[in-house]
Amino acid sequence: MNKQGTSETVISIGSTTSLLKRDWLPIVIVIAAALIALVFVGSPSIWLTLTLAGLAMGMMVFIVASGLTLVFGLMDVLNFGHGAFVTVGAYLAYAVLTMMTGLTVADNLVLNVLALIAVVIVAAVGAGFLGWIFERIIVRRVYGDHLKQILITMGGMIVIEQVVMMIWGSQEQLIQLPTSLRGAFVMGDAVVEKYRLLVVVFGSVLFLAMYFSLSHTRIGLLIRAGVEDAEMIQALGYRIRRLFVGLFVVGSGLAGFGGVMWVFYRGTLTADIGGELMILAFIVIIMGGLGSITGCFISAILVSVVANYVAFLVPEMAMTSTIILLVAVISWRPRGLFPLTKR
Amino acid sequence: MTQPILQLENVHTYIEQYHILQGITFDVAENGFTVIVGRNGAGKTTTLRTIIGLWQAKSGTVKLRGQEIQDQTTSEIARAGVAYVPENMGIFGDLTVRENMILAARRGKFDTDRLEWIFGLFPPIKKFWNLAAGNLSGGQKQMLAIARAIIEPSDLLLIDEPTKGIAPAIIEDMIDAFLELKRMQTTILLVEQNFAFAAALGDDVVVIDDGQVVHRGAMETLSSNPDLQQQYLGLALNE
Amino acid sequence: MISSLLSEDLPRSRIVAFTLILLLMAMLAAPVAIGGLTIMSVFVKIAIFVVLVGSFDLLLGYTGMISFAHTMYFGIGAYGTGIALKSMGASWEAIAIGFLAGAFLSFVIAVAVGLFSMRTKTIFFAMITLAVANAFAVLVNQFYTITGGHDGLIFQIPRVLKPAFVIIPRDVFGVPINGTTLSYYAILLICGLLFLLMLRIVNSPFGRVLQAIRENELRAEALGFNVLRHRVVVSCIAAVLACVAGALNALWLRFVGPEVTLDLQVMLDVLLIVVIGGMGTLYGAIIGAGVFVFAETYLQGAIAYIAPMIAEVPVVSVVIHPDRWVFWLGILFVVSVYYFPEGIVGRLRNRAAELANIKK
Amino acid sequence: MDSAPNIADHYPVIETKGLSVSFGGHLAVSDVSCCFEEGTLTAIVGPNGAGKTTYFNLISGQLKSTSGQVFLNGEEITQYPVARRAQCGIGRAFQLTNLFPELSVQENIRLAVQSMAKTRDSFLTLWSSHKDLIVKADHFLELAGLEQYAKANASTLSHGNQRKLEVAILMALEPRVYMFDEPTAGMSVDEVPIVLDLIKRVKSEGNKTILLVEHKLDVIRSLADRIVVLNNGEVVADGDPTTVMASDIVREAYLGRARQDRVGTAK
Amino acid sequence: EDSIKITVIQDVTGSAVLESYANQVYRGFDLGIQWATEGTGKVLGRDIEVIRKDTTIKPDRARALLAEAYEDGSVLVVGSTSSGITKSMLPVAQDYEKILLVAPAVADSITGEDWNRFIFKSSRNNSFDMQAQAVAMRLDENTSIGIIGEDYAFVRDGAAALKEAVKKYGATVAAEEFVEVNAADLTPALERIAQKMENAKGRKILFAYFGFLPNYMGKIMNWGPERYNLEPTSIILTLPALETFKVVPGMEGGAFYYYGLPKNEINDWFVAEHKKQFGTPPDFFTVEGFAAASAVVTALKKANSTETEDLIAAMEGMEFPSVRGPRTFRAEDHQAMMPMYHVKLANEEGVAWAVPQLVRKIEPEEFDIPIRNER
Ligand SMILES: Nc1ncnc2c1ncn2[C@@H]1O[C@H](COP(=O)(O)OP(=O)(O)OP(=O)(O)O)[C@@H](O)[C@H]1O
Ligand SMILES: Nc1ncnc2c1ncn2[C@@H]1O[C@H](COP(=O)(O)OP(=O)(O)OP(=O)(O)O)[C@@H](O)[C@H]1O
Ligand SMILES: [Mg+2]
Ligand SMILES: [Mg+2]
Repeated sequence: MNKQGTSETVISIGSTTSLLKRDWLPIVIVIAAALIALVFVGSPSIWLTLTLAGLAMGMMVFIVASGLTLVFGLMDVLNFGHGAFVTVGAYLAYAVLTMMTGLTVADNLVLNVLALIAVVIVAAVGAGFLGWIFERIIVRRVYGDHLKQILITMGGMIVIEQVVMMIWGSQEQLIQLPTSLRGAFVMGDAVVEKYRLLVVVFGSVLFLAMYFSLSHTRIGLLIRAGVEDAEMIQALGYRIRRLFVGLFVVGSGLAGFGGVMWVFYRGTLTADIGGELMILAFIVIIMGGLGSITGCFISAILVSVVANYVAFLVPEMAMTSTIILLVAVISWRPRGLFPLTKR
Repeated sequence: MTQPILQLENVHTYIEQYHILQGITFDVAENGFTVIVGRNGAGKTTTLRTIIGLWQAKSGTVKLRGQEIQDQTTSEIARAGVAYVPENMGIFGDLTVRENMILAARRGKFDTDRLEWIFGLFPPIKKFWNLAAGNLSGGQKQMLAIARAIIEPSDLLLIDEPTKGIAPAIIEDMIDAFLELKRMQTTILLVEQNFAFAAALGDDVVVIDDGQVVHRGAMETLSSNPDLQQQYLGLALNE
Repeated sequence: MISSLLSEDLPRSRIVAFTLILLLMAMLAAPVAIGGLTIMSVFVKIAIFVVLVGSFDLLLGYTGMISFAHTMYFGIGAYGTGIALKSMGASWEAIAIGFLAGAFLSFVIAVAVGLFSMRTKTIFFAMITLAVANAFAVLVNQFYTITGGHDGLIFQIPRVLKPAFVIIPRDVFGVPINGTTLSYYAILLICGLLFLLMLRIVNSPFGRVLQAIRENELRAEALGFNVLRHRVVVSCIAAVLACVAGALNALWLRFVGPEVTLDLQVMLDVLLIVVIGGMGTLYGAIIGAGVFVFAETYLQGAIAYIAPMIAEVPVVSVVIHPDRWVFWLGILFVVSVYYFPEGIVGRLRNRAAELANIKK
Repeated sequence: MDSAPNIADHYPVIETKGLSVSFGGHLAVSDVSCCFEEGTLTAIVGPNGAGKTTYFNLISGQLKSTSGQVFLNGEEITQYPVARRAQCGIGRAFQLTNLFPELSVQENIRLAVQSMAKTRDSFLTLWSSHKDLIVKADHFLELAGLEQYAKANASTLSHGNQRKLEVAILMALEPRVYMFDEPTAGMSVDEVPIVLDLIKRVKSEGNKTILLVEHKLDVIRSLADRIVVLNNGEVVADGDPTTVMASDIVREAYLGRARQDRVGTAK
Repeated sequence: EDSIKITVIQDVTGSAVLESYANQVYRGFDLGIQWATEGTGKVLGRDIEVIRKDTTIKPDRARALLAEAYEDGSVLVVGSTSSGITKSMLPVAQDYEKILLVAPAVADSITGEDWNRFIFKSSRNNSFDMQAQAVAMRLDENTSIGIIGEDYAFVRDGAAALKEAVKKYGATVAAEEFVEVNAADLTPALERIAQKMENAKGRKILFAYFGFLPNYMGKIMNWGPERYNLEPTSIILTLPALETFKVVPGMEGGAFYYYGLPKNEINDWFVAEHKKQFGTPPDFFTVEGFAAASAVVTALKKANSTETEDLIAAMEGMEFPSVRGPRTFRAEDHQAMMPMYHVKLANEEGVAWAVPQLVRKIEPEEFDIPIRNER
C-alpha cells in the first residue's frame, strides 16, 4: 500500500457531505416565502412583526417536536403519548415556580432567567424519568408495530393525564412568567415579546446542540440502523436496547422542556395542554423528513411563518394553509424536505 | 491438541413450537476453517443464529473458549469476538456504505490499512462509498456484508453462504481473503452450498440434516469420496 | 347455508361463535325483554360500530393502510343526513338526499385520498390523513351556520321512527313498542346485512389481493395487480360504509355533533376496538365493539359502585373514583395491547387451532 | 416510429432499444439494444454490479429508464406501469426473495394464478368457489416440491425453500417471458436440479422466452442457447455459449484470470 | 312518602376544563337546595333526592341518561354545561314530555329554534353578556369597535349580538376578526384589526371575546394595542379569567358575577358557606348551579305538585331567587331574565386576580333579549 492511496482514503472516509454539497433549497424556499409575503403585506413593520412572531412560534413548535423527531423520526416509535410529557413538563414548571416565587417575582433579568433555566431542568429531568418508566412499561413491547404503538401510547397518555388531574386537580391554573420576561420590546413600529425572543434563543441553542450531537456521534446512525435491522446491530456488538431507552428518555425530557416553553406562552394550564401542539408537531416532522433535525427545524419555522402570513393576508385560509403546505411539500419530496430514511 | 474455540454440545433450538435443532454437537478448532453443509431447511442457518444468540437454545451448551455463552445476549457474544455475516446480509439499506462500515468499526475509526485491503478485495465498496447501501446490487451487498464482518479483527467469524450471487472472479478473491484471514489467526465457521468453494477452503466439515449432525470429519475425506457425498449431500459432485 | 351467508369465514372458535350468538340474541330480545333507551342505545352503538370498525378494518387489517380520516366519512354521512333533515324537514326524501350527498362526497374524498396514498409511505399517509381529518373538523366548526359548529345540530326524523308513533302501547309487554323500537330493529338489520357484505368482500378474490398488498405491495404489483386501483376501490368501499354508519347514527340520535363523529377520540375508539377484537378478522369488530361499548357504558357505574367501599383509603380512593374512570379506560388500552396482541378473536382462534392440533 | 417493420411482420418477443438508466451520473445500464426471440433461453452474465438486475427492472417496469425503449412483440411498453406489463405476459422472479411473508405458501402461489384469471378482482364471489384456480395453484406447489409447506407462512421457510417458492410463483403466472434472477443462489446442491428441471420444462414448451441471470457456470452451460455479457452496464459480448465463454473479455471481466474452472463448477 | 327525584346531568369527565365546571355546578346545586329548603332538604314535605349523572361529553350517552332519568321517575332534570350535549338532549325531553331545566349551557338556539315547551333555561345567554358589555363600553357616535374572537358559533353569535346592541348608541363596528379555535398566535389578526381601524374616528375599542383560548388578554397586551390607541376590553365571567386580566387595570366591562359584587343576604350566605365548605370563593358555574336549584325548589313549591304540566304552568313567568338577585322565566321562551353588572377592574395588593369594582348594576328590565322560538 502506498502512502498516497492511504491519505486519499482518509479524506474520502472522513466527513460525508461538505457544506457546499448540502441541500440548501428548502432554506431558500423559506426565505423566498418571507420575501414574497413582504410584497403582499406591504408594510415592513407589520411584516417584521408577523415574521418575528412566526419565527418564535416555529421555535416553540420545534422545541415541542424535537423530542418527537428522536422518538418518532429516528426510533420509529409513533408516540402518541408524547403530549403527556409536554403536560408533565408544564405541570412541573408550575409546581417549581410556585415553590420559588422569590426568584421569579424579583425584577432582575439574570435571576429570572436562572429561575427559568432551573424550571426547564427540573421539568426535563422529571419528564425524562417518566419517559424511562414509560419506555419500560409501555413502549418496550411494541417496537416495530406502529398500530400498537399508537394505541398503547395513547393509553399511556390517558393514564398520565389522569394522574396529573389526580395530583393537581382539573381546574385551569394560571402560570406567570418571571417578572422581567413579561412585556415586549418595541422596535420602531414592530413589536417583539421578550419571551418570544427568549424562545428563539432557546430553540436555536437546542437545534445546534442536537445537530452537533447527532452529526458528530454515531448515535443517529446506530438508531437508524437498529430500527432497520435490530438483530444485525446487536450482532455488531451494540446494546441497542440501552440506546433506545436512552433516546426515549432524552426525547421525553425534550418534551418536558417543550412543555415549559409552551405553558409560559399559553399562560394557563390544564391536563390536556400537551395534546394541543401534537398534530402540528407530527406535521412538522413528516414535512421535515423523518429523523432529520434540520428538516424538523426548517419546517417548524416554515409552517409557522407561512401560517402567520396567510392569517394576515387571507384569514379564511389560515387553517388550511398548513395542510396545503404539507401536501405540497410531500408531493414535491415524498419523503420530506431532508429525507434521511426510506421509511 | 489445543482446546477448540467453539463447542456445541447437544444443542436443541425451538422456533415457536417447532423443534428445529435436535441435538447438534460439534467443535470448531482454533484457527481452523470449518464448513457446514446440508440441504435447504436442514438447520444450518439456525445453528449459526443459535451460536450468535439470535435464537435461544432450549437445552445444550454453546461454549466459546470454554465459556458457556448460550445464555448471553447477542451483543455480548459479538463483543466477545464473534463476527457474523447473516444469510440475508443484514445490510442497513438507509445508511450509506461508509456508514455501514463505520458501525462495524467499533471504535468509530477505520484502520486504514485494513480498509485498503478490503477496498482491494471488493472494489465496489470503494466505488460506492457514499451510496445508500440499499441501492447496491445483490452481489455488492454481499460483499459489503463480508467487508463489515472483517473490518475489525475477530476471533471467530460466522459466515452464512457468502458466495450466493457472487460472480466467479470475486469468489476467487474471496478465497484468497479467507485464506488470509485464516493466516491472521481468525477462526472461520462457514455455511456453504457451493461445494467447490467449501472444499477449496475447509479443513473440517459438518453435515447437518433435519436438525442433526449426520457427519463430521476432515474436508479431505468428504471431498475425495463420491460415495460419502452421495450419502450426505444427495449428489455426487465429482462424477 | 349459514356457511355461505358468512362467506365460509366461520368464527373458527367455539367461544367466539357462542359469544356472537349470545350477543345477537340479546340484541334481538332487548327492546321487549328489558326495554328502555339505555340498553337499546348500547346495542345500536355496537351495531353501528361494527360497520364503522369493520369498514376501517378493510383498510387497516386487510389492506394495511392506517387512515385517521375514517371517522371523517362517518361524520360526513351523519352530517349529510342531519343537515338535509334540518333544512328539508323530516321526510324520507331528505334522508335519501342527505345520505346520497354524503356518500358522494365521501366517495370523492376517498378517491383523492386513495390516489394520494400511492405517493407516500404508510406512516406518512397516516399522518396526512390525521391532518386532513383535523382540518375537516375545523371546517365543520367554522361553517357553523350550516353544521351547527361546535354545538352540533338537532333535527326531526320521520314520525314512523319516533316514540310518538306507538305500535303496541306500554301496557301490553310493560315496555312500549313504538317508532324507536322500529328504528332499532331497522338499524340492526341494516348493520347485519352490511356486516355480511363485508365478510363477503374480504373472502372474495378481491379481498385476497388486498391482503397481498398489505404483505408486499411491490410484489403484488409485479404479479400484475394494480395496487393503486385496489387501494382506491377499497378506500371508497370503506368510506361509503362508514358513511352509512354515520347516517344511521344520526337517525338514531337525531343529533349530529363533532363529539360523536369527527373527534379524534372517536377515531381512537375505533382503533382500539379493531385491536381489542383482532385486526384482519371482521368478527373482531363485533367482539371488540361489544367489549368497548359495554366498558364505556358501564365502567363508570361499576367504579361508582366500588368507590364508596374504599372511600376511606387514602390513595386508592383517588384512583378508584368515578370521575377517574377514564384512567381505567387508559389502562384498558395498555392491557389490551399487552395481553391480546392478536386481539381477542385472534387469540381465541389460535387457541382453538392449537386444541384441534392436539386432538389430531 | 423509426423501426421499420421487420420482414414478414416478425417481431422479437422482447426488444430493448438504446435502453439506459443512470443514478446520479452513474450509468447502471448503458445503451443496451437487444432482441430476445421466442423459444430461446438467454443467459445474462456479468460481474457484480454489471447492471443485470437493473436491466431486468427496466424490462419488467420496476425502474423507469432514463432513455431508450422496451418493446413486447413490437408494441412499445416503455411507459406501461409494472402491473400492466405483468398482465401483458412479462413475469419475473426476484434476486432478493420477495414474497408475501405472512401468507401461506399456497396462498402465495394462488395469488399468482389468480392474477392471470378473469375473476381476479371479483368482489362478491367467494374465493373458495374458484376451484380451478386452486387446483392450478396446487399443481405448481407440487412442481416446486413445496407440498409439505403448503400451509406454512412463507416467512418461516428456510432461505433455499423461499428461493424455490419465488420460482414457483413465476411459474404460476405462466407468462410469455420468464425472467429469472439467480434462481439457484443459496440452493443446496441436490435441490438445484429441481429448479433446473422446472426451467427446462418451460423451455421445452417451445413458445416461451426465457431470460436468466446466473453466476453458476454449469447451470449456464446446461441451459443457455445464447449468452449476453454485461459489464458496467454495457453489452460486451453476445453470442452462443461456447464462443462467448471462451472470449478474452469474459475471462478478464468475469471469470477471473486463471482459475475459472476451479470455481462455480464441481470440477 | 317517596322522595322527589331530581337528576343533574353534567359533562364531568372527558375534558379537564369541563370537569372543573361540572364540579362547580354540583356544588352550587347542593348549596342552592340547602339554601332554598333552609337546610331541610325537603320540599312539599318530601325529601329531595339529587341524582348525579355524567355524560362523559358523549351525546349518545347524554340522551340515554336523560331517558333513564325520566324512566326512573325524576320529576325534572337539570343539565348541562356543553351546549352541544344539551342540544342533543332537547328532543328526549319532548319525547318523554318531562321538563329539562337547562343550566349552565348558553347557546341561543336552546331557547330559539331548537326549543320545545319542556325546556326551561335558568342560565344566561349571549345577549345578556353583550348588552351589558355595550353598556360598559360607554359608547357614543364617536366610538368604533374592533372585535377579535374565535371562529365558532358561541363567539360568532356573541359578536352578532354585540353588533345589534351597539346600534342604539350609534357606535360602529369597524373590524371583526375571528381566529381558528385554539389558534396559538393572535398577532396576524390583531395586525389586521389595527390596519382596518387605522382611520376609524374617535375612541377605538378592541373587544376580545374568547371561549377556549386562555390568557388572550395577556397576548393582546404583549402585542401592544396602545400603539394604535386601541382600548382592550372583554366580558368578565370567571375567576381564572380575572387572573389574566391583571394586565388591564382600569378596564371597564360587563360582568356576570364576582363574589364581591352582589350586595344581598343570599350572596353573603352563599359566599360564606362556600368558603367554609371549600375554602375558596365561589365562581361562575357555582352560581349557575345555585340558580338552577333555586328554580327547582321554587317551582315545586309554587306548583305544589310534581306533575309536569303543573310545573310548566307554575314556571312560566315565575320569579326565583338567586345570589345575583331574582331571575324570572319569561313565558314566551322560558329564558330566565336576570341582571348583569358594569364593572371597572382594579389590582389589589395580595389578590391573585383583578378585582371588579361595581360601576352599576344593570337590571333585567334594561335588557332587550330577542325571542327566537316559534311558539
Ligand atoms: N421463523 C421461523 N419459523 C418457523 N420455522 C422456521 C423459521 N425459520 C426457519 N424455520 C424452519 O427451520 C428449518 C431450518 O431452517 P434454516 O434456515 O436453519 O435452514 P438452512 O439449513 O439454513 O436452509 P437453507 O440452506 O435453505 O438456508 C426450516 O425447515 C425452516 O422452515
Ligand atoms: N437506485 C440506485 N441508485 C444508485 N445506484 C444504483 C441503484 N440501483 C442500482 N445501482 C447501481 O447500479 C449497478 C448495477 O446494479 P445491478 O443490481 O443491476 O447489478 P447486477 O448486475 O444485478 O449485479 P449482481 O450480480 O451483484 O446482482 C450497481 O453498481 C448498483 O450499485
Ligand atoms: Mg440457511
Ligand atoms: Mg443482480
